[in-house]
Amino acid sequence: PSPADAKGRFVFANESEYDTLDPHTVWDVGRVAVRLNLYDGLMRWQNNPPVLEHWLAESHTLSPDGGTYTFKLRKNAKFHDGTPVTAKDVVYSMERILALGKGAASQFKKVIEPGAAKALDAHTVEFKLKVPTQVFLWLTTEIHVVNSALVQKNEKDKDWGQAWLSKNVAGSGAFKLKQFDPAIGFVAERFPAHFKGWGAKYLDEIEFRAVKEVNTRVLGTIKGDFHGAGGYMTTDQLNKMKESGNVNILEEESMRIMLFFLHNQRAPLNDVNVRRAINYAFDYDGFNKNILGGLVQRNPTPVPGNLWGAPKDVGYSYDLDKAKAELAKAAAKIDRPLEIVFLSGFSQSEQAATLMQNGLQKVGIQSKVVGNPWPTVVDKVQKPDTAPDIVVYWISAYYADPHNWIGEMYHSGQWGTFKAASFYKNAKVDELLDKAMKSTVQAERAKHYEEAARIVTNDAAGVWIYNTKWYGPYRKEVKGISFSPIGSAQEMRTAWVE
Amino acid sequence: MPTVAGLVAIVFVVSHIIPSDPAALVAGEAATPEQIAAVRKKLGFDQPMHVQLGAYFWKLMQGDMGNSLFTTRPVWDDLSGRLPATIELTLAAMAVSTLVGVPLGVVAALRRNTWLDHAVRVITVGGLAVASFWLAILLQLLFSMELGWAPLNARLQGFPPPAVTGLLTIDALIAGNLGVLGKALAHLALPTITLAVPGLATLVRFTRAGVLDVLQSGFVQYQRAMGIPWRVIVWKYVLRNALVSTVTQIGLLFGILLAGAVVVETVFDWPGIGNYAFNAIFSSDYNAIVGFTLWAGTVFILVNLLVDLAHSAIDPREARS
Amino acid sequence: MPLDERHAGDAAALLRVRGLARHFPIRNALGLRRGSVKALDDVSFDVRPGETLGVVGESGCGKSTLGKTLAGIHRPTAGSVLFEDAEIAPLQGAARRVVARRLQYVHQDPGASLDPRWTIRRSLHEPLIVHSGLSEAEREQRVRGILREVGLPPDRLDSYPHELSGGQQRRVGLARILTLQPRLVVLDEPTSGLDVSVQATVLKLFRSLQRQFNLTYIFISHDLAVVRMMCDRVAVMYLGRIVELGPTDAIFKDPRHPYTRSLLAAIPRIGGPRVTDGFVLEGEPPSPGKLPSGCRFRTRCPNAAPQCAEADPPGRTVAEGRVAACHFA
Amino acid sequence: MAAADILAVRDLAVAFASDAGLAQVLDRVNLTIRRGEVMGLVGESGCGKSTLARAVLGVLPENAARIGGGRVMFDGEDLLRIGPEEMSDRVRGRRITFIPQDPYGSFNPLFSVGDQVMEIMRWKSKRRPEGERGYPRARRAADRAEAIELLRQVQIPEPEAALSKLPHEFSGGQRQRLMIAMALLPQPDLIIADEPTTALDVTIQAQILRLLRKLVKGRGISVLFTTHDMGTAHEICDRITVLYAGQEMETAPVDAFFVRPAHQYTARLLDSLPNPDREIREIGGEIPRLIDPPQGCRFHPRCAAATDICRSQRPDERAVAAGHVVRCHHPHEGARHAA
Amino acid sequence: MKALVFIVSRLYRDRSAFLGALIILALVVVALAAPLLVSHPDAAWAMNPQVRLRPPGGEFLFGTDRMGGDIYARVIYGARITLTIAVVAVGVSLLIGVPVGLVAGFYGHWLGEVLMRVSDIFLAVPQIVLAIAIALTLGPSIENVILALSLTYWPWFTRLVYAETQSLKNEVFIEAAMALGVPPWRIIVTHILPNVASPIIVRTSIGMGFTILTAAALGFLGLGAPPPAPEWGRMISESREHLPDAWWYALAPGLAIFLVVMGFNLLGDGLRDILDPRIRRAQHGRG
Ligand SMILES: Nc1ncnc2c1ncn2[C@@H]1O[C@H](COP(=O)(O)OP(=O)(O)OP(=O)(O)O)[C@@H](O)[C@H]1O
Ligand SMILES: Nc1ncnc2c1ncn2[C@@H]1O[C@H](COP(=O)(O)OP(=O)(O)OP(=O)(O)O)[C@@H](O)[C@H]1O
Ligand SMILES: [Mg+2]
Ligand SMILES: [Mg+2]
Repeated sequence: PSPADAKGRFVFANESEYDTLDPHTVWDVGRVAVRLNLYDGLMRWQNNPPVLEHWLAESHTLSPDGGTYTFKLRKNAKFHDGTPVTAKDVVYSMERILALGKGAASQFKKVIEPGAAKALDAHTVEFKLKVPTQVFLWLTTEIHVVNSALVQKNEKDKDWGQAWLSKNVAGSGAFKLKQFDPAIGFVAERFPAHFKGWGAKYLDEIEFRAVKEVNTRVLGTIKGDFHGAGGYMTTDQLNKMKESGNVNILEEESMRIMLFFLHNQRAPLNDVNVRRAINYAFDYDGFNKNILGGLVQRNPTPVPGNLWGAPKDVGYSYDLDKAKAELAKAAAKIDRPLEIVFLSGFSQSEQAATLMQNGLQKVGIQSKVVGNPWPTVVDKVQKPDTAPDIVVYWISAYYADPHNWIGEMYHSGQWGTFKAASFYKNAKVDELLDKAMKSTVQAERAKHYEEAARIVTNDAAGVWIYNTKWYGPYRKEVKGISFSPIGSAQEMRTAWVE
Repeated sequence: MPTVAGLVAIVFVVSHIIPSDPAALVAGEAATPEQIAAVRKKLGFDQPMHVQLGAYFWKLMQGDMGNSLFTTRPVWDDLSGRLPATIELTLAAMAVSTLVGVPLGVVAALRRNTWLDHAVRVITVGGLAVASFWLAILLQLLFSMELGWAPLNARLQGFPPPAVTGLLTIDALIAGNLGVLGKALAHLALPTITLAVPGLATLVRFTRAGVLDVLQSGFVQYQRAMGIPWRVIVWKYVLRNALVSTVTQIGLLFGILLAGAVVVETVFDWPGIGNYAFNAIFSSDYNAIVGFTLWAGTVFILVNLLVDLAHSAIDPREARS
Repeated sequence: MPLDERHAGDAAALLRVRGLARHFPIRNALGLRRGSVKALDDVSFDVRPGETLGVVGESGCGKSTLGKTLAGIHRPTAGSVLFEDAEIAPLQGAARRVVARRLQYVHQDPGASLDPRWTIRRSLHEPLIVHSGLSEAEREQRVRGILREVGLPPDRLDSYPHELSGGQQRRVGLARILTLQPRLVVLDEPTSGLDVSVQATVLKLFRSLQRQFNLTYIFISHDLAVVRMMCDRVAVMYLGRIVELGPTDAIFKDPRHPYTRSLLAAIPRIGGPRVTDGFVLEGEPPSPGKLPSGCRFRTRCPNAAPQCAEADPPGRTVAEGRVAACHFA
Repeated sequence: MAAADILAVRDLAVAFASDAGLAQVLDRVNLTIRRGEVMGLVGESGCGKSTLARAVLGVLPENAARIGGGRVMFDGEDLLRIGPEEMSDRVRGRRITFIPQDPYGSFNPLFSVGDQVMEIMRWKSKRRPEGERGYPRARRAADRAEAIELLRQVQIPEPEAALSKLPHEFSGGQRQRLMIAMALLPQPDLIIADEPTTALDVTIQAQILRLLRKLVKGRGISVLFTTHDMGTAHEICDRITVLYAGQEMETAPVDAFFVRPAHQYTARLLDSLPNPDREIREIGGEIPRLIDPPQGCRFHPRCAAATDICRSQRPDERAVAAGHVVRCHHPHEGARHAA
Repeated sequence: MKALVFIVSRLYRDRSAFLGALIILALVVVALAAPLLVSHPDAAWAMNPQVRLRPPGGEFLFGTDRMGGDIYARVIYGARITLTIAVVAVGVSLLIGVPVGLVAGFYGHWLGEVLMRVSDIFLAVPQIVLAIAIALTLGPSIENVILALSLTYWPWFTRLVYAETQSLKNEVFIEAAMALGVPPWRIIVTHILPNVASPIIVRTSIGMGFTILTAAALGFLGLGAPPPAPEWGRMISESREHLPDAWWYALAPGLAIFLVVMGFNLLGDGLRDILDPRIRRAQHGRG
């Protein structure tokens, strides 16, 4: 009997391993199921388009200067061991994130310092920011609250319980850990006392397993070994699952964009005509429609098309004549092969790079394709000297605000992070982005972002290819899946198996 | 042991000049350069290489291989957690290679230049020429995707029986869980075959050559001249002599299998140390890379010690000198 | 007073060997030294110009080691070797190689001393290339001359060693050494493995070459009959020692050392009664790694007395030109 | 074949196939061994001594050797007509045993001497009933006792302990003694000893020869003893047959062989032995290639007395004295005088 | 020359070795004549996403890959890469390994010890593991694959040459040359080297096969020549995402690897039989 046979039990085949259960040391999609199901944050993104909802926090206030956030906690939230979730746990969790310096910490550190979080009473927490910013509110989703007493009991050598929490859970999430093996995955059972309460139908047990091979995920889902599967799949694979009659493919707009970063500071790419030529030389349809089988949406600007703040009617198309014309206008001479870096192990990124090379070849630009593992890429793009000419990867939704994309990618103050690998600098754009961040009125912000995006696009700062569509294969008997681009539908609280 | 130390030193140096920055990885995806620099200092990456190496050896002597930069757990734990998977796979492959390869080699030698010998030769030449990852794909295509007889990959779907030895098949037997045993075997089948093929081919060749060699020797001629039955000569006397060189080969085979494991485990997503090493390399995870090499080197050397023991079991001359 | 053999000797000697020793380390499985094989232990003798000195003894007694140590293939552990009045024992490298020209060692199977991949011509030219400044044509002339002397047709020059018979290979091996015009040649078991008929041919060749080139031979052999026929004097070795040394006739007629006696007794005498019906030396020589105390031969000696276990008998002059190492000789 | 003969080889021809062609290694060879005698088979390297010995044992290499005719009459039975299974089971190791040349290589280094001795007893002991498969305890014990007794007779020190030792723990001489014991254990009628002392030193060789001769004579066993060493042959043999290039040349009692050789070849061979009393005499010429051997008497290209008939016709057997047979058209002077 | 004629004539007699030689000859011919064998010079690099993943037949003999490249053309051009890697890597290994083995084997003092220890270290760990580490350190490219393979393969030659040299050193003819007063370097160059040539040749042939397999494995793991280079291992790796539907994707490159490696192995085996000094010595006997 397959493990999925048991009623009320849900098995998910994840593309990557759950090598740690610590919610504070990672901030990725691969291990999001741990954070969404076993832990709760102060806030949580829900639905699509995503809305920031109060979660462990009941409400929050912002000081008039925009520098102090005060959260009121719910009173009914309990950890898995029955102790109530209190303000000191929140403070501990914040301090822990900052102390460990991993996962979302790098973002937190830009806005808050250790010791800036205070428990005003058992259910009130105050955060004093370094600088007034809205980014903090979006980040509060990552303040997964851990049971401070329990963790402190298991601390070793002042490690903030790191060793223990990598294998154990001290959370309040909707599911409670039953079994964990870093090489296999985890099993968790329903936590009946979860503060959100439960609907009429629910899952008794969830199992998230690492199944790295896409074919196994496909076949296993068809056969019923799994109820759902993650990871990128090709049209063929999705079709095969659909044709089996057992699987529904959920389709959602997502907010993960793929683009080539062009090194705006290095000749010949510092010439806007050259950059435009490159933009005209990429076969967008060939890639999006043929190679990816139309599973993605053309996204010609640095803001996901399904988010506010994305300008319409701008961008480039595949046109070799225009590319040649731009090259003719260019002042810079292309006297060396350009280096196109892709992420080794990610075949889409590799295919995009080779297709780019193919296009460049056709307009007479020589290039060589190089694969680098992600850590190498992160390392290289920190400095303008080492950053590659062209590099292709994705920018995912860490939070659903244009700042996540255009703000962090093209503001010159952001140089040194992997999102700003273009080393783009334009005073006007900097100004617009700063204005957008100061404002709290969405319509106004949208206007600034749109304008900035137009300029960036016109400057051909990068080559924007697509915005991901999310396809979730789920067995027909699975119901109640709720999707948010941040979390990829791995929050199982609302789901059930018929 | 000096070999292992030298090995660690070489791999340490090689892995530490990888031009990517693990500090960046540790610091997190959106870390600022200052944060990364701090991490680098904390991990000692700013020190000269020989200082880092010395520190590593110092910790190693205290039984500390450092933490994996990627999984954040101690490399020792990571490796020991994954070792059983590799051991199970390698042992299975070794068993298949030996149990099939040795008799095949003997028979081929005895039936020299017959169709059987030629058939065996085709198998061995082919077995040594086939790329394991390609063979793996062919096997997956045929047995998993087409026929559906064996799982595509992984070690077991779901959680294993309570760990006693860490070898799933054995643990399942101990737990009396035949269902899991069957599944574990099914998962084991394709990677084992893939991994065993080159080793099997090597063993067949060596056994065949060894038996032919021994058949030429004076004592075989003597026993034949004394009218000892041929079957007794072959299966009692010749085989043991041929095994002396074959056993050495089995020891070397372990190296082949370990090397194969890196590729085969990657293809079959087998949660062993080969797979771990591959991922570690891709994430520039120094401690994990060096740790793996150290383990592989040590295991390899240990196995060769075992081989020496086996040698003295077969060859009493060694035991008495 | 007995004459101390170490300091006396023939003033005209071509080669003077004193206290020569060569030990080989015995190593255990870990490569650590566990002891040593005294393959050659305190050996002294002289070789006169133009003579043939026979060296006989059982397998493993150190005959080859003696030859190879003299020829510089092994470095002596101790002792002195005066060749043409020059000390050569401590020489090494290039300095030693110069001596090689005049003092040559012929392996038991000279055919095997030819590189199997080289033509005979190339092998014969090699020593001349190394040791002489002769032009190619001059070398060729010299080579052809020598080849004639050893009785091989020049058309053999383009053959490979495996294309020659055993006897022919030995001729080539000798020719190769003779191109250098040595004074002293150590012949190590030069007839072992040969059929009697071939052996006769080879021995004859040695004789004629000796006359022709005025050679001095050290003739190592375990075949007493051959030694008796070829040698002027004989040294009998037992476990790394010379136990008896003297003129061939004298030794064969009147062996003084019990080992020599046993050895001679064991040789079949064709046409007479079976020697094995008479006296037979019992036991086997001990391993050279584990020598008995005192006299090395006492474990097999028919005359062994208690004093033999205590003192190792030194070589003594027992008659005119004869030395024996036995308490009772 | 006379009743007094245990073995009579008649016109045996053996050839070996090789890359270069078919080598005529034995050319219609005749050889007779009487009951209880030690028959020496001498000749130079490559003349076919081992081949003849192996042909008698029926262990010629199957893939290369071709038997071109003749008979090997053993105790009235033609061994060439017996199938390989039966030969192995009934004759080899039981009625005809073997002492090899190389006592070092003929022991399996991985098994104790006892294992290897008892393996022979298990299959070849006189106590073994026809077709017995197992090895009953009682017989094993009796066989073992017998083996120990024999080891004592071949002067192996502490024979019981010796059985559990490994071959390499024995010296060469001791190993050859063990081989002799193993050849004697089945109480055979004939022992074939192929150069059993070549690998040994003179003093050891003398010990072995004496021992072997004593034991076989005491038991009345016949021996075919091959050697290329005339001295050895002289020591051990009652009669000698000399082989040249695959043809037997002369057979004579040991004294007559050395004192009054009748064949040109034998005489020249003995002449070439080292002798301090006279100059070295060589035979001259070389041993012929067996792939394309000389017609007639194979010695004729090297024979001073050769005439046309020698070149065309192989001489018949000719008795020059009692038990002294020669195959030569022009027997040696000395022999004729004596005859 | 004589030796070459001998080898060729013997090869001709050994059917399987002859087959191996033919395969390798075919590989060389394909590699050299690649431009003549494909429809147009860029066929191996052309990408037409519109015709991606077409099964074999018609226009595309072996089908097309995920970028719409012609697998046939890519396999043909892949032969060039494979041959280059194998020849250069094994060549470099020879250049390092043989002299080191000769020196260590002949002199055998501390220098030899040290050299052998170093090569032992390389041999203690599976080649592919070290090769992966090195290839990754240097970044994926053909040159680096070659470098990684050379750096890890030379100890095999060292070991072999070392062992052969050591046993040759005890051969009578080497001892004899020493006794003749021939200087050591001359002995190494004129006697030892030619006599270790046979095992080196055999090892080279087998090493080619082995190197091709390892290089393909590196390519498979994404550490080989970067895309769009038509590298066989990489092509197989690409195919995995498209199985089982695009069953043809891995077929041609896999078969190509298989055949070529088999060719080298067969040839190596054949050469071993022909050149093995033991066998030869036995054939020629003592005299
Ligand atoms: N290179 C070596 N290393 C170690 N031991 C050696 C070496 N050469 C010789 N011996 C030992 O030294 C002793 C004398 O050997 P040597 O070869 O001189 O004897 P031999 O008298 O020539 O014997 P044979 O008649 O067998 O040739 C033997 O015990 C031998 O094992
Ligand atoms: N298996 C074989 N294949 C081919 N030729 C063989 C084989 N065995 C022996 N010969 C040849 O047969 C001839 C006789 O060999 P045999 O061994 O009988 O000689 P032998 O008299 O015993 O010589 P030795 O004294 O060297 O032992 C030789 O020329 C030998 O080369
Ligand atoms: Mg010697
Ligand atoms: Mg023989």
